Amino acid sequence: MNPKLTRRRFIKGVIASGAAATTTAAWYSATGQERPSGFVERLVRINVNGQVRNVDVEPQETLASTLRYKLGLTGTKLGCNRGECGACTVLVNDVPTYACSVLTHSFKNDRIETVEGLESANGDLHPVQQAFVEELAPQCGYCTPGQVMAAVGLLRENPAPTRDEARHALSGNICRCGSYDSYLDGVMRAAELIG
Amino acid sequence: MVATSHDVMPDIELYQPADEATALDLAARLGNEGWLLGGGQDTYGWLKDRNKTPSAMIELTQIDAWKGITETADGIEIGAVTTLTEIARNPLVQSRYGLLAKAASIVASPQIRNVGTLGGNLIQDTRCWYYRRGLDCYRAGGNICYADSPEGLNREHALFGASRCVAVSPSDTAPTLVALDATMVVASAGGQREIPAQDFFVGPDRDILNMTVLNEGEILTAVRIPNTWANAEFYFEKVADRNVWDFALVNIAAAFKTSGGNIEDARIVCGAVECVPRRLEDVESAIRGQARSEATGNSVAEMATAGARPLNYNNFKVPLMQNLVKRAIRG
Amino acid sequence: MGEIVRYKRDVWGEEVILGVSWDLLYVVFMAIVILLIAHAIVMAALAKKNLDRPTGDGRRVVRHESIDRWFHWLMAASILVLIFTGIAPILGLRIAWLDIHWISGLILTFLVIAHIIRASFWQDFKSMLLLPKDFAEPFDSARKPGKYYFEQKGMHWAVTVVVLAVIVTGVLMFMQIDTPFWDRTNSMPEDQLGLVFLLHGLSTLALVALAATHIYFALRPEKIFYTRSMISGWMSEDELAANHDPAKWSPKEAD
Amino acid sequence: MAYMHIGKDFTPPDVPGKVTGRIKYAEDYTREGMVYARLLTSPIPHARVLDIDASAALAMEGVHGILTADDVYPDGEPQSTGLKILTNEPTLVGEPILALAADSEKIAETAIAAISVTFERLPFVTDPLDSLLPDGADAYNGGNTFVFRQGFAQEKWTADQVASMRAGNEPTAEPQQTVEYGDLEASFAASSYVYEGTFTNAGYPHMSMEPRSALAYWEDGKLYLYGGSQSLTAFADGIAGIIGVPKADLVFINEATGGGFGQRARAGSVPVYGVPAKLSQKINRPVMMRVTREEEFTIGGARQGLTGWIKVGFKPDGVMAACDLWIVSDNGGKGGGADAYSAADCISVLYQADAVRFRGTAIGTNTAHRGAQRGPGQNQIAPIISPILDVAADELGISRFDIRKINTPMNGDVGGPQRTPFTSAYMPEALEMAREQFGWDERQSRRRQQNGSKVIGLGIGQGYHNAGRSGMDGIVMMGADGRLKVHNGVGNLGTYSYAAVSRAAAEVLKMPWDRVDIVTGRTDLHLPITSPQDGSNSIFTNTRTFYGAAQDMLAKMKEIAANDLGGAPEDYDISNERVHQIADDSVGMSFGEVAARGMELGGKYTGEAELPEELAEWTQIAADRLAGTGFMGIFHDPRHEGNPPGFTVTCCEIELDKETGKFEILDMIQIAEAGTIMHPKGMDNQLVGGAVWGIGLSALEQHLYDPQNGIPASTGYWQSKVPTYLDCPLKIDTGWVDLPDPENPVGARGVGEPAQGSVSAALTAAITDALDGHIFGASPITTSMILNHIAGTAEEAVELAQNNYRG
Repeated sequence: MNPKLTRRRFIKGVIASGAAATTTAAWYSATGQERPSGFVERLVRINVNGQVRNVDVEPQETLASTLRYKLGLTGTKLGCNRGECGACTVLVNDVPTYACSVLTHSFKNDRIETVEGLESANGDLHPVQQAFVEELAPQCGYCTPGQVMAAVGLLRENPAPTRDEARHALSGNICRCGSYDSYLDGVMRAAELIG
Repeated sequence: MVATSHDVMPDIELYQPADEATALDLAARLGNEGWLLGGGQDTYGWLKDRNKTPSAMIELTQIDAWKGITETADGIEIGAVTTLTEIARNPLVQSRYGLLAKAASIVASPQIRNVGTLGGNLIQDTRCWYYRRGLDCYRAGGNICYADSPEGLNREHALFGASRCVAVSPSDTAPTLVALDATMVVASAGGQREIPAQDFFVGPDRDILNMTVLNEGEILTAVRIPNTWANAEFYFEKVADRNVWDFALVNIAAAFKTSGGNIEDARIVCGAVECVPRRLEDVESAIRGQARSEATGNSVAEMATAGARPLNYNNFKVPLMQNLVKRAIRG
Repeated sequence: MGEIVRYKRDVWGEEVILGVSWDLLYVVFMAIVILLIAHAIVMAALAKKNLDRPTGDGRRVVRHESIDRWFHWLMAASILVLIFTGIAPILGLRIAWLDIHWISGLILTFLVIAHIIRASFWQDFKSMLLLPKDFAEPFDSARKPGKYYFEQKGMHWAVTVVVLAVIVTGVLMFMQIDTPFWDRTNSMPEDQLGLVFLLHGLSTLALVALAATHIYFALRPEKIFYTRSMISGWMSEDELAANHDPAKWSPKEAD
Repeated sequence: MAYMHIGKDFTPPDVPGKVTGRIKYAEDYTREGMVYARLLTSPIPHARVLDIDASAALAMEGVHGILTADDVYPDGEPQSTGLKILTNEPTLVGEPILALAADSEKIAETAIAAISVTFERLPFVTDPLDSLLPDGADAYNGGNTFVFRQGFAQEKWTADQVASMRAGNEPTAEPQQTVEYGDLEASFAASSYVYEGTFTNAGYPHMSMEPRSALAYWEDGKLYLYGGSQSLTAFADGIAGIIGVPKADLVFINEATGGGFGQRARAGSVPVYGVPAKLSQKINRPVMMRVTREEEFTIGGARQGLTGWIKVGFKPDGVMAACDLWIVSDNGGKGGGADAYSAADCISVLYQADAVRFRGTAIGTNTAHRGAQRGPGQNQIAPIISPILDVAADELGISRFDIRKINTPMNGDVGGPQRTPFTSAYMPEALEMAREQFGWDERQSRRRQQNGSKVIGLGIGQGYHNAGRSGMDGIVMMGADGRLKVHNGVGNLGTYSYAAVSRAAAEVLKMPWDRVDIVTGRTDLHLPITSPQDGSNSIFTNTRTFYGAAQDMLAKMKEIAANDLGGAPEDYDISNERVHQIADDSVGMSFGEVAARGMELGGKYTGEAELPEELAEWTQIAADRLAGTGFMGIFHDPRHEGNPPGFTVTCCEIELDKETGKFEILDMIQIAEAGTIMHPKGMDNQLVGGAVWGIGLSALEQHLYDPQNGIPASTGYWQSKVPTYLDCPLKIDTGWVDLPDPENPVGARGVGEPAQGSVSAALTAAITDALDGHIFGASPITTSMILNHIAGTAEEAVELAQNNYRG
């Protein structure tokens, strides 16, 4: 790289991400000011699938990163990492949420559920999972955990949805195989299993 | 040489102030280095791409004072970090300001609405794909527009108000708030100011780098909707390529007060045709006193797009906008 | 602060010039203010010697014809508008500046062209020529100038160069925006575009400095009669005799 | 025939893992000491790398090394189109130049930003017609087209020839390829209605949900590669060659694949798996390479865009007399396929035209990689030809159903320029079934009915793809426990075909499904070769091999029984997991006993002798390793005769709003004609999934490149407009003809591709119908195109431009 480059100021600024972690911290110490309150601590306790887990979470870490790479919960998939596909959908306090597009630190006091947490203690599948199996809802399966979580979220709120309500509730989940019809069959069957 | 597709969050600090004062103090201290974080749905992409490089995020969603929907003496006040889902489902909003409820209910996708905030939806940056790609165009502080050229892919771009930059307002809720004569409550360490919704947004002629008039250190804390248009006759429609996860090709938010079938007063605002929500004041005046009918709609359709300056690929927005105005007026 | 040139990445990620660093605006501004204040202080210290100023009373001669005064003031106005509209957004003022800027730019361009034509064929072009021998003038109090003294000529030609640079670059930039006359193209490569922006910016900085200096001298008490002459057209014979060499410049009498 | 398994629903073994998140995709694995690779990709559409300076990056803490094209190809890159592992001669934005491994992805990204690559910029082009201009840029180094066995070449037209095609005329240039049958001139002369016009098909991106991430490490000289693919052994077979590792030393682990629609079928389209493999070798650590969505767009493949001219003639009775097709294919930056030819083939098959001529030229552009993906050509032409049939029907006063019935392929017909006979073809039955179940006739009264600004459109369409191959190998094993192990290298791409075809073996041995294990997911489980799982072939191809392997095992069982219990093998039959005498079923052995006996006997019974000749090398390795470990049934499938077609028919009703350009699909039915149905729910999935793809093709999916700068615009799901739940009908009805194909032991054929084509055809026909028969000659037909058509505004700046809003 051009050695001059670092001296030049790009309009967006050259990002030296390795150093960026300490940028503001360094600024505060350099200017002798106290760091403002509200700064996050890295060691956090988060409640995932009913278990409280102690995790070292970087400030910028997405929930999907924490789940997949810190907690080994790889059922939560990254399809786009941009909130455009829904494969990473988890429940936060029963609300379907794109884990790729939220920060773990935002949910320190919340109840996070992933697809791994749905089965009952004796290993029975959740009715949504059971119904998805029976209806052969998944195709390639990559979007399935997200579809399952969106469906679970829906049925907790509305145990007897119409097919159209189900379609809207799951509409934040892309299935490139195009298994939408089968997933909706699955949601309707799950509602029957629950009901 | 940036020659890679970035995909992970770079190191950046996170502040989670729990009260207003701390947040405002942080915003003042960090200035442009502090990125105000609502639901983050227009944040993480920028950061992952390393196309915006603030050194800290200030998360506003932990501040309860800026959340929720409350009834006031003259209407309602919605905290800026209230989620779109909450707004769409709120009985008060649904019953009195159905226009906003409808708009909030069709933003992006359910999961995005579940965390996305009203403030974020209003302040979100434009979706011009050249700009989003991280190119150093005018809006990014550069000296060129890639979209406005004979071959530029500008199907989603502006019909009106372009000035070097031809990007459009992407928000679905912004036009409704302009139509409802809402006021934006903006706070900073120095105090608070209120800005009419219409003046909150800024075009490239006046500020090519920003979509709103928020200054460094200022935070949008609430939106106040007066009773003026409560329970009026509303019309909202969004036309996008896809019915989920898409931005409007054109959207329209309209409110009508009628008496005996005649329009006493109206607000008609279109999104995605200009860098700011475009209020059609000429049309509003022209239909005052007219019946809310197909004929009235047809009579003002061309007026709705007067002055439009289509680019190469967005000619269709002209008939689309005219049609939406017709539909809004005929109800 | 420190850089002169700002860089950006072109559409393919390579570094190109974006334009001048506007940090320089503050540098130039501060430098000019300091210089002019210093000048004012020095002049104030030497004030006694200059007490016997020529009077404006008495017979008057024509210094500037009406049309030239119009030219001057219109050019001055358009330059000031250009400077203001160009700099305001850099300072963070949210105004719709671009249309005013290019309209003023066009006006300035036409005025400059007209002035060049007029100066070349109808005015005493030689009176403004800066010749080698003129450089001795500031150091020789015995030498009196013709119509324009050395500093005036210097200012004129400096402004000329800078304004032409601003105009040429400005016209090139003008072609890069949508106007009522044409739709823009992306025909200029980004590196060349950056160069144009850089030159426009640098000449703007120079113009700001020159304009400030010019205004300062125009307002100096010992020079203000020149400003008056640019408004009313005349100067007194006393002022003429005190400052100019009639052999070199013999203006006609004013009405 | 009363089957035990075939035609019955079952739960494929991988489904529970999919709903619980337990099944692993490549990026879900970890390995001790694993480091993370990130790609540096070309920011420039066409360039040559002059210099790479990575010194600053390599000096960073946590950086383990880089891999460049020079490392991968020490003797120089292969001079051909096609993706490389890494390249110094990028021909599209986003093509991988180098990879860097670091302790974390974050460090890798930061380090990559510190690498300076000096490029020589070369001329680029995003539209094949532009490239054909005399001074048009060439996408590749050495030309704008690649001629098989010859190399790069330059194809140029005169400026007038290009302009004439853009203006809608028949191209007058010399095509690269011409295929013809019948008397075209006479057939057009006999036509009473002739349609002629140009068209465009946009390339549509593959965009599988799982990006092509991969993990690789080396252990004891063996490469362990974790990646997604559609075709387990066929893919492994290919990637071994690309990476340069002996087949015996490659272990490919691929339990599940997050979507494969063609681009994951063959290793040639995923050479990037070579990056972690080579990098891991170089730095001696396990390397995980996570591929981003944007990278998945640029190197993940897309269909070829087609720019064509079509002329179709119909006789007064509605018979398609002739079809003349001239197509310029957009091969993208890395070469494409034979889509254009397949388009002509499809018209010939589906409409049985008396005469067909195909002329085509394939031209590169500096845009995303093109290649295999759901319906090469057949599906692109579907939305073009279908509305033409409708307009012809209206002109000739024939019903739109009848014109399809008149021209339908059927048993005994031949199709395609090669005039290949069908193995069987029950398209008339499929058409009738769709007509009846959809209520096509009853709905005709609603045709073009107006309701305010909305108007009803009805559409019918057909889809076709050649759906079956042969010549592969099958292995089944059994141990003393009597469980049947189907050694299955088919690959798990989500169709569950791998499981459905295994049931052919269970069927032969009449074994309950819960006594059958499918051995798959990683190649060190010793799996036979299969055909790449693409082109709707899997069901046909692999039922043949597994059926054959099970028949081999059955024969061996009878031999052993006859040997031990007396009599001749022909005296034996099987039932209830026993081999027994036909005359006295008490005389027999359980399968477990037979298997144990076979293992005692060894030799051919355990694969140690008398293996079939012509086994593929890959199968040979598997068989060698399995030899002696169990009772073996093994089979090499001979070639089949004829063309086993996959057919679908779709009917749909839409309501199009003329004021917004939007439409809603009110009803849709998909009928399959794919021989005997192996797995109804699997079939249903293919039909509804294909429908979503058809909707994307006809109405939504974009492939956009900025023509001035060659940068991609449609890199994500949002910009490429992949259909969502709310863009599809609330319910898609499905059905199937279910008549057996004689060339397959269980009567089955495939169907994946046609399911998209027929929906695209029907939907485009419905849009055309709603707009009073306006033929757009395009896929997709977007909201803006509909609005422009209705308003009469100018549609596009450059006619027939590829990688643009129209095409």
